[in-house]
Amino acid sequence: MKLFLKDVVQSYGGLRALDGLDLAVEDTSCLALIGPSGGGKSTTLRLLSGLEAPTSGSIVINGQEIGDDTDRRRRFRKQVGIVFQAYNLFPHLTALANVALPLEKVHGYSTTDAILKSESLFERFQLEDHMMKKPAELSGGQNQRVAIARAIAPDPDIVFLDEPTSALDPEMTAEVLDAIYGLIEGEKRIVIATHQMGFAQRAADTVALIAEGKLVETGPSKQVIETPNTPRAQKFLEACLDR
Amino acid sequence: MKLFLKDVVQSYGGLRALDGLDLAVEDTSCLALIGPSGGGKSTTLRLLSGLEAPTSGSIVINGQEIGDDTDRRRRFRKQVGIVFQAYNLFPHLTALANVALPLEKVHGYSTTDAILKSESLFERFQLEDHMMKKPAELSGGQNQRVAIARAIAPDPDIVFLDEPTSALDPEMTAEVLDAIYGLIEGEKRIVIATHQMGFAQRAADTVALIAEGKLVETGPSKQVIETPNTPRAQKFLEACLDR
Amino acid sequence: CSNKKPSNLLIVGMELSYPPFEMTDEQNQPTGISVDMAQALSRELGKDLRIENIPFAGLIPSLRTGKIDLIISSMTQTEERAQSIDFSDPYLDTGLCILLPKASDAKSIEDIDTPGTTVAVKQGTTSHIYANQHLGKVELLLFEDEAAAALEVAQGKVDAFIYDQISIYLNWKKHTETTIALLRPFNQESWAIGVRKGNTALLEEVNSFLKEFDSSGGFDALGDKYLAEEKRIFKELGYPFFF
Amino acid sequence: MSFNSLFLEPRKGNTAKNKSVRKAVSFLVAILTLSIVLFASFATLSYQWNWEAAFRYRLKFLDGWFTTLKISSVSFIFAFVIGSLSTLCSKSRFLPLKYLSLLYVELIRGTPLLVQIFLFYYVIADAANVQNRYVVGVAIMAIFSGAYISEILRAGIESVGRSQLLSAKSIGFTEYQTFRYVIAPQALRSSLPALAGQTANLIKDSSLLSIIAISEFTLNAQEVNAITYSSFESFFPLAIGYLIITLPIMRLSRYIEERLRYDT
Amino acid sequence: MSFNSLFLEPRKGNTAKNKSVRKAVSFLVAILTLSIVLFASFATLSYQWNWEAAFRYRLKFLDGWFTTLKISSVSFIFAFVIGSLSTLCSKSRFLPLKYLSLLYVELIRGTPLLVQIFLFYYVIADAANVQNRYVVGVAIMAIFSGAYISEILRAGIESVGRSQLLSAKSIGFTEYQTFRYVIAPQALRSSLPALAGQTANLIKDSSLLSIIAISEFTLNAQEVNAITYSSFESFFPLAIGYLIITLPIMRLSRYIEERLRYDT
Ligand SMILES: Nc1ncnc2c1ncn2[C@@H]1O[C@H](COP(=O)(O)OP(=O)(O)OP(=O)(O)O)[C@@H](O)[C@H]1O
Ligand SMILES: Nc1ncnc2c1ncn2[C@@H]1O[C@H](COP(=O)(O)OP(=O)(O)OP(=O)(O)O)[C@@H](O)[C@H]1O
Ligand SMILES: [Mg+2]
Ligand SMILES: [Mg+2]
Repeated sequence: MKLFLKDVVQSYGGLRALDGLDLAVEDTSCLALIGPSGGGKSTTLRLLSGLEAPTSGSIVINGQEIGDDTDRRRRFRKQVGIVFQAYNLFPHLTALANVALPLEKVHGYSTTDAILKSESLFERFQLEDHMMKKPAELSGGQNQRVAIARAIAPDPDIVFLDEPTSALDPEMTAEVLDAIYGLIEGEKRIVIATHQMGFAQRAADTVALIAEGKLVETGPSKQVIETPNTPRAQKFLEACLDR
Repeated sequence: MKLFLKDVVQSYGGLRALDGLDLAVEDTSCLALIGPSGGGKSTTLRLLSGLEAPTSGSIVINGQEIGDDTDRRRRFRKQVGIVFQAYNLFPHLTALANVALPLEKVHGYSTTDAILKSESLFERFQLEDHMMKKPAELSGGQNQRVAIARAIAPDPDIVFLDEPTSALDPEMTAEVLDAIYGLIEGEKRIVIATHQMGFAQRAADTVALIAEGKLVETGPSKQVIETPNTPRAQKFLEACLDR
Repeated sequence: CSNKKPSNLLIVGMELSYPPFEMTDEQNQPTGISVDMAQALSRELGKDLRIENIPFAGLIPSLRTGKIDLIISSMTQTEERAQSIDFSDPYLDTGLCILLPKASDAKSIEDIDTPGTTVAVKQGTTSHIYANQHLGKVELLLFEDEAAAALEVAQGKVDAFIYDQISIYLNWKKHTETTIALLRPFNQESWAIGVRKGNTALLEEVNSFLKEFDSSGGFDALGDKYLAEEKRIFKELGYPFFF
Repeated sequence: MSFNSLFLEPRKGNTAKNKSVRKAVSFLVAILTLSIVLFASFATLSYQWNWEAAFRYRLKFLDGWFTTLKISSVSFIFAFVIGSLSTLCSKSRFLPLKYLSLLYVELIRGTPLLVQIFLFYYVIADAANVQNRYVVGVAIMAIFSGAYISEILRAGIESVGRSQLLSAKSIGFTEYQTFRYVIAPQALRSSLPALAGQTANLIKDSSLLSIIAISEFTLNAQEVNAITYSSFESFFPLAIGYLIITLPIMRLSRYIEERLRYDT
Repeated sequence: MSFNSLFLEPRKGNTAKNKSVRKAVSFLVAILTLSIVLFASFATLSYQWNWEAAFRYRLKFLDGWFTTLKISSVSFIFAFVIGSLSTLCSKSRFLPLKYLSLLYVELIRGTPLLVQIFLFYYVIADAANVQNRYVVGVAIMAIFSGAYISEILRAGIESVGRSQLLSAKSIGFTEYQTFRYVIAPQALRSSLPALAGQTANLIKDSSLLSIIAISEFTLNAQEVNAITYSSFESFFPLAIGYLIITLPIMRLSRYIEERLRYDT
């Protein structure tokens, strides 16, 4: 996957969540966005996945401009899967329906196939017993797993994951890591925002550190995490418990 | 702090989130609850903090029964601080008001004092620029930091933290660790549910592993995390990325 | 209930929307023939007068529950009404007339009483009662608002509107281009003052007042004051006039 | 049985067996209280009841009742369609449409139905050469109620959080699908109480159609009242007749509301 | 200027300068459309206008208008109090109180105001020896509207998520504080559109008080109509008179709604 962001600005009211972000990645299977809280990771993911249009600047993925044009963004979104930091499941639907509904309505599965496919994912993430619960009745990690299942169920070309393991225990984190490897093997491409450096290093081949709405450093994951070049990156990674 | 849970059951509809939990901790400054997602950590915290009454069983903290009696639970809750896994900030109030309002209304601060105290906490957690935003306008980590500030602002005797660093970067996680040390020094007591074993080991002196609504293993944190005794605990901790 | 108010007060109920008998002037004060009558009566009885403006349907209940002492509201004496209240001696003779669309060739009430004809009446009035008893073949439409009934005739939506003489005349004047009026009454009826059953003392006082008022030319004076034009026109056309 | 066990609702989770007994007893107490007030009041009135006269006109009541039922149910369907369309227009980016919908909602909600009926029947319908008063009556009630429903639905739609819309976008839903599967079910759930209230209002407001001589329930009751001079004897059947229609609607709405409840 | 730039709402973030021009032009287009329909209809009617007669009775209109304003504003205050109390009772654990509130809401919402006015004025107020018809009128309107407001507030309260209540508990709020600082602001925000609608209804429904001889706006207009034989000439001022009261309320409600908007 080729990513190219040039002078991207995203303003919310007076605040510039992204303040001239430049990022060029030539070829990556899995890119990890790391950086301090409030730095702009989630905002970057929303722009890359075409959910929002940037206030200014250009975003090109695999040669395709994900710009101002609403229709192009909508077509692009059908090929991607997204896990939100706050999960954003539909509160009025059961966990199962949350996953099966898009399969049926957007990707043309028959109802039976949609449910079968969803069920196999629920099994994989050990959610068999919780399929019929509404999101408000699920634990934090269960919600997160449903969100991951919803995102990867339609076999999207690119998956955007916003802190997908923040509520998961080590066992389940390993399971998600496995799922990511599986996706990469299947020629899918992945962008993750994460605070877990160990997870970032294992999952991603490339890392980009974003702080205060700007790119601080980018490069191969091992290099950036273990031997960062810039002082800002060094300071950030010093505190890591799990490096 | 002395904790004593005997045969605690908590049912939601047909499901037993806690299925006869027994836990006795003689003396701890900081107890960490770990375990697989959906195991019952958040439920245990809700019971310990007096937010819910258990379906059956008895819960004693420092010799005080936190039982069926609504009034006793309410009195108890005034002395504790709670950080929810989903933050649960009030969406109609600014970040500042979320922290200052309980200080003013519950703990008798003057409006000025409440705001001053809140502001100093916002500074500590690097939120100075975000005090006037509503929760929906904050990043995941910013929300989490506001929730932590809200919980510790009134200097409660016991603080219950449900995965308080899940959305925080390493730098901020270290800051929260510092805050916890500060609380312990000030004779406060803490219970944390967490998936980050490194964090658990550094913050807590005692660890309890809860799975499928039952206690699996408990003991000093270093011992349980590094050399667990039971097979279930060994299996769970094997997968840790950051041990 | 009737002894709850000072005994030197005479409360008369009327619906102030029946010009020129009961209406209000530009200053929103009650005026009209019945109002003058009531004033003369109260002078005669040596009581203060209060006029209550009550919709026609509310008059009899008000009298029966003692909220008013008398009804002077162009009320026709009927057998049914006489079962609920007592009537004084009649003070005015009139009859029902017909308003027709311009194109109509009906000449009398008999021409109208044919199948398929729609006839408008004002609900609850003697026109309503007459139609119920004598017009068996027509389709009856009930109106609360006489202006609406007149409009229906003007727009050709109904075939006839039956109401008392003066109203038909005045409505015809409003729609001279679209309607014609048959102003010779086809039945005889008379108006009387309503008194609560059992209140025979007042009934006798009212009757003696009416006798004296008539013999002293009071009614003729009222006719000249309020109905000068109508009196003249009716005389020209050879129709009987009220007083 | 103690006072508590009879009159206090058991706490959540407490599966007291006499739950339905409690409910029944308490309900009876409530009804009794109300009845006593009414009876005491009537007792002081020394009113001469005359039920026979009212009973003679039972067919008239029935006729009116059915007319009201028919008119209001047909009106409701159209009102819902009009209301939905207006809500849609109010969300349109084509400004004249948006403002037309705004004007519609505000003018209709802001002015008396009486005036609207008059204007619509004697002016607009007359110009359009629609003569059937029942057709016009249904049209007016639909237009009138539609404005209220439009506002109710708008509020319902706006109560759906932005994160839900983002989520719908993220799974590739089209705007229609987002509406159908995300907005509509949540908006409907939150609009249900207001919708039920509006339906009850529609049924009762249809009584104003008597001004254009539609012989609906209220008009017929008032007619009986006018003929027999027995106000209360015609107003009690009136109240009960309306309750027979409105009560099931309100109960149904509460039931569905309960069924569709979910937490956010 | 192109069609698009005139009539299409600019996308979010687009800070087009001619925003207010667009709004004004589109609003005019909407108003014009409406006016044309009305004028065309009246043109076919060949109605003999008689504005002078109506104008002579301007004091009567004004009197009635003020009466309506006074009665409905006082009623609204009481209705809000009654509605809030009833909502509170409906959440009570003391079952007879709960069912009394339920009965109140359902009986009042389910039966016509006309019947209630009749019953209340001629029976209950009479028994209680309250003779002032304005006092009784205000009481009836407050009781009637209170039932609707109660249901609106109930729905608003129930729209506040369970997690909010847990959160309020966790910071040690008493039940009153939870209500005051958490439930009330959120419930009020979500009830606002329905409350505004109900207020408009209260103002318009107060016209039924004419049955107990309160000379309010509608009655006075109808009297002018009857006296001067000029229906439309009295109904237009009527519509405008009500709009003068209801429009600001609806606009204000939308404004506050916009101001209090927050995402969940
Ligand atoms: N309101 C509810 N209704 C039904 N089931 C519930 C409800 N709340 C919790 N549960 C279930 O109870 C079990 C324990 O949930 P709990 O939130 O305590 O887990 P947890 O250990 O905190 O998990 P996580 O690490 O994922 O947050 C889960 O299986 C969950 O689905
Ligand atoms: N809707 C909004 N309105 C105002 N400010 C916003 C809004 N959304 C985001 N922001 C601000 O933009 C900045 C970047 O937010 P973003 O969510 O991208 O951070 P992040 O890197 O994902 O942080 P975290 O690790 O805490 O999730 C933050 O300061 C945040 O407060
Ligand atoms: Mg984020
Ligand atoms: Mg949890």
